[in-house]
Amino acid sequence: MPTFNAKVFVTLKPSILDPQGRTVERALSHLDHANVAGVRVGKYIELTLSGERAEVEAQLADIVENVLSNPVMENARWELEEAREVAGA
Amino acid sequence: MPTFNAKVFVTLKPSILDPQGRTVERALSHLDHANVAGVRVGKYIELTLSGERAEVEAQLADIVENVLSNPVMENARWELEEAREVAGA
Amino acid sequence: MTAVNPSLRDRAGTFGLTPEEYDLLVQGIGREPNALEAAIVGAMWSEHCGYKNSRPLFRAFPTTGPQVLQGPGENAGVVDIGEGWGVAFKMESHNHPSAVEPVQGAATGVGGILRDIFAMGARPFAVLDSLRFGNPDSPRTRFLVNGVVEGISHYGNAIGVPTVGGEVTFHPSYQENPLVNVMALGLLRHEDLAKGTMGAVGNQIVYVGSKTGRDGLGGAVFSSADLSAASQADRPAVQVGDPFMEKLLLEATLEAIQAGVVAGVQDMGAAGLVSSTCEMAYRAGLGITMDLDLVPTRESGMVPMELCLSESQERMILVPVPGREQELLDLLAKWELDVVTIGEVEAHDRYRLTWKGEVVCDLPVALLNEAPKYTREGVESADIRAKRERDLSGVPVPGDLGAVLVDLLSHPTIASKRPIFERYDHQVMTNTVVVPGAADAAVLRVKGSGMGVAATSDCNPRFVYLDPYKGAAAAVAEAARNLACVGATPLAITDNLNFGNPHEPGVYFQLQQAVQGIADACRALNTPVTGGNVSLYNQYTEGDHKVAIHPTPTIGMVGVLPDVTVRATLDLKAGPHTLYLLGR
Amino acid sequence: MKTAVIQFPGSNCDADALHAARLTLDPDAQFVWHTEAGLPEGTELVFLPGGFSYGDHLRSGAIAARSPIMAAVKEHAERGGFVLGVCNGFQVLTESGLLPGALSRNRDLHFHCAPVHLRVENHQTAFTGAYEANQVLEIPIAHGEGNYYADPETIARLEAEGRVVFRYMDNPNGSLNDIAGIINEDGNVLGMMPHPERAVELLLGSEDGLGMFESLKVGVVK
Ligand SMILES: Nc1ncnc2c1ncn2[C@@H]1O[C@H](COP(=O)(O)OP(=O)(O)O)[C@@H](O)[C@H]1O
Repeated sequence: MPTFNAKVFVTLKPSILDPQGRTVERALSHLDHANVAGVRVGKYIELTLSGERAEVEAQLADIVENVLSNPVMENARWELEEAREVAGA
Repeated sequence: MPTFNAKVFVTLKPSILDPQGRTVERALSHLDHANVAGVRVGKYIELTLSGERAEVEAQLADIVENVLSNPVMENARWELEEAREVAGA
Repeated sequence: MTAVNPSLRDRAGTFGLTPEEYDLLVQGIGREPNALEAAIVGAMWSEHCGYKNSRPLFRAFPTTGPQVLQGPGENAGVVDIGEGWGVAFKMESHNHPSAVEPVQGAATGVGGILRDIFAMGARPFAVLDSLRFGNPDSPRTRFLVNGVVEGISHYGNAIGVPTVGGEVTFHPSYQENPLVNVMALGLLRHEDLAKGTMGAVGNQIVYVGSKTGRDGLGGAVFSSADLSAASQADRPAVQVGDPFMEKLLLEATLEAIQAGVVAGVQDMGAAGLVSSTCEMAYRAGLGITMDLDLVPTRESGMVPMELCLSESQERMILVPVPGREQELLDLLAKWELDVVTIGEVEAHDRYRLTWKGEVVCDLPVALLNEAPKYTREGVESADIRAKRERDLSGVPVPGDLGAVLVDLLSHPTIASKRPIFERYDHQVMTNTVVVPGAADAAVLRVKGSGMGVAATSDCNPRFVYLDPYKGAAAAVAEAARNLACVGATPLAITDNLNFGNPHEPGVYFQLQQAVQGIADACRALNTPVTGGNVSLYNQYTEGDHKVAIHPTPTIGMVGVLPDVTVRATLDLKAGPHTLYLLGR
Repeated sequence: MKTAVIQFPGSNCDADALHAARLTLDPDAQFVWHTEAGLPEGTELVFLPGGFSYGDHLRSGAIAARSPIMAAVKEHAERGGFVLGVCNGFQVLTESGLLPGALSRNRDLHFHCAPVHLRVENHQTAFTGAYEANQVLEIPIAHGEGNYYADPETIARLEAEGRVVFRYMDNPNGSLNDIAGIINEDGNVLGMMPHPERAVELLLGSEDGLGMFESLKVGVVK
């Protein structure tokens, strides 16, 4: 059965205040990085799934939507890529 | 002066325990997603920087290494892309 | 046996042994050790596990009294508070890890001390943190304070044990070397008191908790030849804690102890699997054999050195009561923990480990546990003596004393610690009767009785620096006063001795004097020492040489209130009041 | 009032909730483990306690909301049974859709443990009947993610329908409209960040949480 590597990106919706991003931005400006703006901190999740591509895609969409992110305040997108046969890790 | 969008990915080093990833993985397997493995939860940070490309690249490398991640336990990589003139976001 | 390596003596230092200690080892076993054995001995004879510089001094401590249910030598001390209740308590440092990675360093400090408490069969019910940082204005200090507080808050809040007190002081001597001392208290019924022993011949040895990874092996102690191929970069010097896992481990361990199926229990702390099982075997006066292939691992390709010395968090060793092994395994499995029987207690005196069918370690249990002891010559630094003896009568009294007072009150060491203690859940478990800020000691009720338990941690390092004997005695006295001021009777202390390099005569002098000061004060106040922790080699660079931190013997003291409703706090109540000054 | 306190593996106010429930509502209140498929026969109140249900990895309450017992809690709520979610319990309720909105990290990113003042905005619910209109209570908070968010329409609806039950007098976390606690449309599911179970004994500083339990008790007898 093939194995897929998934990368999931979860970000706060643009209309929602991101206190973490703001804190980083403020810290950076104290450190003479005043040219940095628009810092937003989100989540980056890696996982592997085994199964047929179509099923795995449906499953991942479900996991991302229902577990890994909260649609009330977050957006999420994902990328899926088949793992090379010789898993080199 | 040009503006650049940067995306930064911070992940725990492979041999560091990732309690978040472990818990999410266990929860997924309880939710009938037993084919999911290797869950690792990291950070995904977006920011914009204005300046000349070479300077911005050096600056970003410094910020990523010294502010956005702790090299003792995390790996980080980044992508930089010039923002289109008409910032449409 | 694996091949003998004659050149090991030349690199004894990489195992934490001096060439002379290496010779002692060879003499003790009548042959050359292999690299694994040398590393195991090095870990067991380290200051942290073997107390080779400090133990001889400890003879001065009073350790007994009718209130002492368990004195030094176990995972934590235990005092009797009456009505069948006991309080287990201990303090431990996580200074070096916190300097490298403040959040995880401090968090795993909390995790470690909590395991010591529930390994005694006690339910942890309070944490106190005693913190020292450098110059309050430096960005590094701000980074460390924020990270350390974050780490303690993260771990303590999540596992649900209230952080009810502590102290925070700032002084430049801690600039490179912050101190993070964490004290924990637990409550137990006398009959549930558990011990770190292997029990009797035939007992099984059960590993429970998280899997073992390569955590805590990144320090400079080993040469890379002894570790597996994982690159140095991937071998983390930091350990990451998981309070969620610890909560499961806590509940599982207490349930097992209360079910009466545990003959012995100990947490895997510094030097991991080796120190816990070595100490348990020593207390039983027996030998053990364990199969390293059975240790649950988080990564592939781990070698014996890593399996033995990894400091992965949230792991324990349990020894089932004979005949009730299955009951214990079933009970632990319910909590979804990794549970494996990895060895057995045997009728000999050896510490034996096998790997891939071969014996890879075969050492006498006693030799591992009886580190060489060093008594050194302490000499007071002339410089410090001059400071102490300086004639202060010529120092002019400032004109505007009001301004001086404001200056003093605004120093971060003296100013309110509210921004820190509000980040700790100090009320979870609904026992906290006197909260941080309301007095200089915390008071917790004991549900199911009318009693209260009070706790405080204290030390004024400037005072200890100028006069280590009086300063350390004063720390004990301050702790006792803080307890008395909430209405508690002091019962016993735990200490955390944070000093510089003991090879320096000036530092050794401080250590010696401070221990004597603590001992004498404890005798006078009838508060025996039931446990403690030593952190040496805390120093900073000044010019081209190393200077010790201010000597910091932190005292943690526990007391009892027979009736928790009769207590005092420091706020002025609705007046009018008359104020009295007591003492000389 | 027959009370079930739900225990997730990382719950840590579970014992506190049970202690308070036994003191005020039901001497026989029981724990129910998260893997159970059903609630004990005759359960009238489900108490979702505070804590870090699954280490609060990912998002507070996210994983707990998908555990087996939550299906039973939802059914209980649909039948009109009472559900009280405190702190992490509130987060579980929003994550499981029993209450609208979401709770995100405190505005200053820090955990806060302190007594706060709340105003009772609606004293005509089953949970607040024992309070006076606009009564001010002192009840402790202890959370790092209590910053209530919902889209503007939802907020407007909550306000218009009197479903904002408690409001902070001095907002500690950045919650929209200073919201500290809300109730569902049917008035049987309430979520709040402050901890009423920590305020039922004077010995611990405040008894102001007692009214909630008294309200529930009286409501059932009625
Ligand atoms: N790190 C800390 N963690 C928790 N509580 C603390 C901490 N530091 C100080 N406190 C609390 O703040 C209050 C005042 O402490 P402190 O400023 O050390 O007073 P004092 O020096 O008079 O003993 C005490 O209740 C103490 O327990």
